Amino acid sequence: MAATATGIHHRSYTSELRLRATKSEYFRLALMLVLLLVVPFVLDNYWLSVVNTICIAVIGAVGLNILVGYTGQISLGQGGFLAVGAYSSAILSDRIGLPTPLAILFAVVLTAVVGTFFGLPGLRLKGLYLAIATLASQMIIEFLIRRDYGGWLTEGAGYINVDRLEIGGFKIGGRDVFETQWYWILMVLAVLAVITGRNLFRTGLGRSFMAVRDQDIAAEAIGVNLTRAKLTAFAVSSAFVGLAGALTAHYSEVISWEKFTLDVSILYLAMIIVGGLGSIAGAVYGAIFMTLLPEFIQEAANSAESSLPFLANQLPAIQNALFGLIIICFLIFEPRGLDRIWHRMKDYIRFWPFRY
Amino acid sequence: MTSVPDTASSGAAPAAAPEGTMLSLNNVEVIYDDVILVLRGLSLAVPEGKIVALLGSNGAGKSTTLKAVSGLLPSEHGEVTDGSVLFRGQDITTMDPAERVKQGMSLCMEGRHVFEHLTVAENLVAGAYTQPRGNGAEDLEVVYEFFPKLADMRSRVAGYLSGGEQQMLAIGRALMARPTLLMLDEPSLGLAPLLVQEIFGYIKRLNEERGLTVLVIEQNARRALEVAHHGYIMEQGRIVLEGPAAELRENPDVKEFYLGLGEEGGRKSYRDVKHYKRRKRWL
Amino acid sequence: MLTRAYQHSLRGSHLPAGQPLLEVDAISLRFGGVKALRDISFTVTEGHIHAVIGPNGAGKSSLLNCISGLYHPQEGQIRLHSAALGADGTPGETRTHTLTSLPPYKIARLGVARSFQNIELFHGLTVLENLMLGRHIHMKHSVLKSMLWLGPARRQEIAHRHLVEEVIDLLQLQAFRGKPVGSLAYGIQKRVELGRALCLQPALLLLDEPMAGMNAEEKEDMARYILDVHELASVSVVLIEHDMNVVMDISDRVSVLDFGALIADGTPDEVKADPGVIEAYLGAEEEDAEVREAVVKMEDQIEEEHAADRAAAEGTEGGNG
Amino acid sequence: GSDGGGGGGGDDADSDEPIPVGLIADLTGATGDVGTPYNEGMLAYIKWRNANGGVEGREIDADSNDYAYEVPKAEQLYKQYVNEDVVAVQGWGTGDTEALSKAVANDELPFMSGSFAEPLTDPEEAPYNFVVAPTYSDQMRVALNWIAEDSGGGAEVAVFHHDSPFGEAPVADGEAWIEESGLDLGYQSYAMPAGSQNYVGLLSQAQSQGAKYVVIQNVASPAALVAKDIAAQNLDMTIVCLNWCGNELFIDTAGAEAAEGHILVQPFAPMSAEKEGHGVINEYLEEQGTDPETIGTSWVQGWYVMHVMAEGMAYTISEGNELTGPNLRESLETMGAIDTGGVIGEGNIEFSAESHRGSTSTGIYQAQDGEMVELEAGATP
Amino acid sequence: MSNFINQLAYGLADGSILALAALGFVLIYKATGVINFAQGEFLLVGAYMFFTAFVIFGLPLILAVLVGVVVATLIGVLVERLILRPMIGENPISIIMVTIGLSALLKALVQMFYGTRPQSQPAILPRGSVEVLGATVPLNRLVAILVAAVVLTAFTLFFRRSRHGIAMRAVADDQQAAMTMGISVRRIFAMAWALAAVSALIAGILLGDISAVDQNIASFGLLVFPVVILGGLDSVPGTIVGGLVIGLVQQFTAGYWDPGLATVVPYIVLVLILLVRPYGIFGETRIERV
Ligand SMILES: Nc1ncnc2c1ncn2[C@@H]1O[C@H](COP(=O)(O)OP(=O)(O)OP(=O)(O)O)[C@@H](O)[C@H]1O
Ligand SMILES: Nc1ncnc2c1ncn2[C@@H]1O[C@H](COP(=O)(O)OP(=O)(O)OP(=O)(O)O)[C@@H](O)[C@H]1O
Ligand SMILES: [Mg+2]
Ligand SMILES: [Mg+2]
Repeated sequence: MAATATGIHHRSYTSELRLRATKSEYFRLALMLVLLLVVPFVLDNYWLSVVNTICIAVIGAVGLNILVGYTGQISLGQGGFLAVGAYSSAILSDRIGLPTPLAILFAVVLTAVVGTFFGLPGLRLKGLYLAIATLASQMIIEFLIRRDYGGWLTEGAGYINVDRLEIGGFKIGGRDVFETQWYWILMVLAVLAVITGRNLFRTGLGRSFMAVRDQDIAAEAIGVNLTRAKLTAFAVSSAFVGLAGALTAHYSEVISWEKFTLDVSILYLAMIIVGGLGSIAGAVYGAIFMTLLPEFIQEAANSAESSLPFLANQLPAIQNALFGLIIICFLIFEPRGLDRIWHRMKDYIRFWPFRY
Repeated sequence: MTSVPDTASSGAAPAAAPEGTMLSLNNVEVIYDDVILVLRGLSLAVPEGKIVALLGSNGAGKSTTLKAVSGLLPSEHGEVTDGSVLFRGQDITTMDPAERVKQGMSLCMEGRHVFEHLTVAENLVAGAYTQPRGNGAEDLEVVYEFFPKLADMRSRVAGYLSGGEQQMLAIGRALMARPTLLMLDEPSLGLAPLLVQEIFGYIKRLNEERGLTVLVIEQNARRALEVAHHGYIMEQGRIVLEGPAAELRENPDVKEFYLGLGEEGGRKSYRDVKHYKRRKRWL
Repeated sequence: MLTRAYQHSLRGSHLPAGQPLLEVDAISLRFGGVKALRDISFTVTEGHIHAVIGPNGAGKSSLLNCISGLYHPQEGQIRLHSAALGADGTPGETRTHTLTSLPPYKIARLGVARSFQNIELFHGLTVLENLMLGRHIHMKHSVLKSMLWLGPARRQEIAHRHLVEEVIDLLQLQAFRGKPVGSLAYGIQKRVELGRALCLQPALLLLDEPMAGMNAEEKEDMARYILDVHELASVSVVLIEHDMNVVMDISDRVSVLDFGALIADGTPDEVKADPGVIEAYLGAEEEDAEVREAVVKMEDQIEEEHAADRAAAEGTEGGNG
Repeated sequence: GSDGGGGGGGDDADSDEPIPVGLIADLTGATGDVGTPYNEGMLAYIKWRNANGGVEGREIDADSNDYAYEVPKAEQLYKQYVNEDVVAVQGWGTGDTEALSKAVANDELPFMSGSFAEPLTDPEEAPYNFVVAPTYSDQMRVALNWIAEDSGGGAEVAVFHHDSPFGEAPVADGEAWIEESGLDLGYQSYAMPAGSQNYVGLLSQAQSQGAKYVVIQNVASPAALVAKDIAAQNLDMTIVCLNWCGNELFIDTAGAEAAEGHILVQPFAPMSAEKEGHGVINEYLEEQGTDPETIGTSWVQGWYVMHVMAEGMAYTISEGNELTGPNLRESLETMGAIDTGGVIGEGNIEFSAESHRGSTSTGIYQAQDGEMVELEAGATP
Repeated sequence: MSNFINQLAYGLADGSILALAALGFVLIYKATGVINFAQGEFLLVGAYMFFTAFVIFGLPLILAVLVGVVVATLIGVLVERLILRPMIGENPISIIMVTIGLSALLKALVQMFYGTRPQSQPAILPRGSVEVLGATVPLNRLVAILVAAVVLTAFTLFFRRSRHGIAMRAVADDQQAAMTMGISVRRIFAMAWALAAVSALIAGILLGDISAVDQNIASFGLLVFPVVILGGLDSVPGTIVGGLVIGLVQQFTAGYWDPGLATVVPYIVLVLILLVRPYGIFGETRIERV
């Protein structure tokens, strides 16, 4: 029985297939909901902007995890795909004049198409060879938007200013309400991304992705069309990433090539690894962790500055060193990420006080 | 025959191993992933110059026992949390696995584990890593002599060999280290009957001619108990039965569950087994 | 005989028993200089358990790989026959598919399911998920519906769950349903692999050493599972196995390979007596004289024990479905 | 950030609160070699100013953080500063300046940076950006004028530029300038691949073009590599470095020998040029016990960019206005010239409501014996 | 013609240094299956170690190189011991991430001690140039090619001749099985990292001399990827071929085409090659048989 460990007996498949079963799970859900609802009322604009950044990162990380964590196709091209989403949505809405939601939708589709195209090498390449091939897609896309041949992207400016978001007559307001209004949009989208991501992996399609990851020969032998599964994974993943990119464009209101460098690809990879590969919840934890970590390090550095003034000159380097060190230590401590830590904690509490 | 009751084995630890014991495990407890308790106070002894068979159903912890002896547990998130492993009287519970090989023990792992990208010859050379160069060439010939098939395939890439060919290679490779204690984890897995017969013959020969001590895990209990001097039977991480091989062969439970024989010692046709048997447990 | 009534048939073929199901026609397979298969021909009959035996490296697994499309023989053809199900439930028009020109996943879609010599399960997934993956070819996979979950996707999951649960029942995997397969004992994994293949509702089941690494008792279980599948669902099976007792006991026909060539093909008794086979493979191994004698006694004893266990099992196991 | 120590005697009617300013600096990123001294110069100026009466008696409270040349991080920092109610922001690179130009307009926060791109001078485009030095384009124009004069006409010019909008910023304007002012110069541009270990490929292309002059719009390290390659190839070419490579780092990295004779267009006078405006810096350095020799051009840049902003603040307060972003912007546009003692170009920085171009004049230097030697003090296009 | 020779010489020199940098990368991959994203930072650290010994401590050249080698070895071993060993047996992606963390750490450490300003270091390779078929080929590039050739040959021989070569490959294939052969996985790992650090040190010294001792050296590390993929992730001869190909392709792109393209052309070449040979030119095919 799926849930023997928790001592639950399901009376129907419907109930077993539910994501949540126990009281405590429902309790946690309720707690989460309340948390999400009160956030804009307790945080100031700055921290709200951090939360908004996290929401976008969640969408992108869920997308990347679909590809890397669930389908086993390592991608270093995240930055490039974010750029495709961001540029296409910005151009479609501001220059071509499509209504923004439609522009975002098109951007999502376009990114899925581009992602699928760059996924083609994945049909022949395995593992790290594929990872490096996606690195090539990152470099090529980055080059194209940086070079901006003939100003086809930015009309020579090198960057694109994006108009303030307007959806069917509703326009995001000024400084005071900007973050709050964006929060509602981004939070809802992030939650939707998480839910659809979760759903995907309780159905046959998602399972076939995981089958490709675990044992591609056996997957073929049970009738999974590898080509289709891999390309679908690239498309679905890129669609999420494209959404994150488009939202980046409209939320930050200006885009330039420097926002979509390899560092961004690596940051996203860090999110899903630190969060937990092959886990939607992991992508969420990772997005939160990797966004907050520099904030906390900076806070710590700022408070250290007054107490240790002689370190002042070294602080930026120390912050970077600390960042590297924390990632290393974290992965040594738990290579399988935050999601795993969370499960271990739950197990520990469940079995307490027994050790086994 | 000595039948060890379940609690007694985890109770008092045999203090010092008797004279002539090459390997002994005392009350060994192994945990995987900090939570999965697999060996629950296991004790066994392998006398010098003898062949010992370790039998038990799937998941009893046989392979885990060998991993504990050869020090492979840490690489699988496993850990010996209690008890000790003594090799020639020396405590090796926490010794580096490579060091153990230098001390003279050699393990042929379950599931073959050949070096896929190396050729057959390179696999064998890797097996002689701890040996001075001179020995390698000599031993190579011995192995080829025993497995002529390997000699034909010496420059083939091991990963493409058939299952049984890989098994031969794995056994040959283990011998290249010139062990004094050879541990074999299901050596007959996937081997054709003729070859199984030969391998056990060879084990016996090595034992008789060179005094090699052997600890063998085997599902083909009949074969194993034929060549072994002594046998242990494991269930759920404990030794539940032990004794001289000849005695074990006569034990009705062993007959039924490991030899596939009835009380009377006859084998029945698989076609005639009408029902799944509920496994009889000693525990 | 088991009496339990199954809702679903695990058999994916509608050919009448006794018809040729799979024809291996003069195939040869080479890897560089290695001749893995040389001009092999034989026919698998619908409703048979067809064993393939031979020394190590004889080409048995390669043969299976050719059938399931993972290897492509340089010469020869492999043909699979299928029959459409007529309106009245009787076999209709037959069709022939040339497997040698199809990719593996299409062959799987024709109902050729298999297990592997070195268990190839999806180790990150649970038993249930592995088995559900066996249903892959019977399910529809729409991205949007999957992500939305409500409605069609969920109904489909539940519909296929019913058959999977039957397989779980049949193979007695109830206790492992939610466990990740990676952490299961070897024997159970083998059983899950069989289950995954069964969930495909195979027309032809290919098993590569399903009993390797098992003790006598587990082998008996496994043999029984295979026979059940065969007897209850009339699934045709191609079986590779080194344990001669198993092969001789349960197979209808045996093909023997040596050095890539077919050296014998016939009923178990014919093959067993073939001097070429004895020399190449079996060795002069005398059957235990006592074996057959004990059979009758065993049966009674087991019958009793089983009845008792069943009673006990019913008390502890709460199935859900 | 620098914490405001003791309070100075405030004579302002409204407030004697410290003035919060946000600094976005590259200390550890790709341009950390110049970003660090630039930031240090700014912080030094603030320290000096606070110690010397502050801005009309009010201290400047700077929050300075590293963004490692990563634009998303710069945006994050900017939001943090907005939240801290800063009245102005000092940025750094082209990327962050572009990324923030719209936000600072929305939030009405005057913004200066080390990016001197032409579009930033247009208040229509970027109403809150102020470009303190002559733009890259103006520097390019000055460079081309100088080349035309030095060669006596008829020379070929190769422009080597960083392969990005930053690098390309002055390229088209340069070409237009040749046309416009009827200079007799050939002109061709080449993108410099990042991370290259030699520029012999570009040089050979420049050679086939017949170029005797190479204008470089890039940072010091790659420019120095070009100088080394020219020396190794015994080519007869003169480099004209604009702004970010027109500094002592270029000379040090290339080595005095390879740098000899090359031209540096640098709007901010280095300490060695001994302008009047260096006096305060020398005073300050003496107090701190720092050797002026170790002070680079970027440090001086930082100091005087901060100076311009501080003067704007002082003017706002002295006019009796509340120190807010819009008021600061208005002050900068209307206050008239800000004197830099000859350090920036010919010395005066002046903005207007029509143009946020602070100056069009720049110094021209030549590398001689490892030093920057002034050829011309206030060259204008 | 002379121009061509010139480009060739520069391309080969860059290519040889790339091959050296890639060598360390391949050694680590070969023995431990780890993709080392910190390879660029290894070059950086190498260059600064040598700078410290040579300029700051004023040691004679040979001694400075030796000190550099010792320190590099030490760093390699330490990195293995403290960071990679606890990760043995983990998912390769997690290990990649650890090396990314390591790269951030190493770079930050260099910044802490040396700042971000380029350091001036007196020339160590001869500065003049020789005329070859009308081309002015600088001596320092020729020496760089020579040094790289010697080091690469030495490494190749070491792996051919010594049983460490086989042991290394065995470890890469199956760590557990290697342990049962008495091969000390830890020692092999430490050796791989130490050798990688040493080859990075040599590449770093060469790079520092021909360009500058500054942070940009680290970005050279990224080019290692096209190099190793081209040659095959696990092939020592492959690094040489890959290094030279990438070096020349870049050089000729810059010399005869659009110089800006030189940054992406390696990646385009890489994708093209992978489409024809999915495991690079000399890479080992992953064995998948069932
Ligand atoms: N690395 C591991 N992590 C977690 N659990 C493990 C691990 N290895 C083995 N186990 C568990 O330990 C138990 C004993 O495993 P072991 O492999 O020792 O059994 P065995 O007696 O060798 O069985 P078999 O006959 O199938 O080889 C099994 O239940 C198995 O699931
Ligand atoms: N992909 C491959 N590449 C090269 N050689 C192969 C490949 N697959 C199989 N072979 C070779 O073909 C021969 C037949 O192998 P196969 O696996 O079919 O044998 P088998 O009969 O299944 O043996 P076993 O009983 O040992 O599993 C062997 O010699 C093997 O080395
Ligand atoms: Mg085992
Ligand atoms: Mg086989």
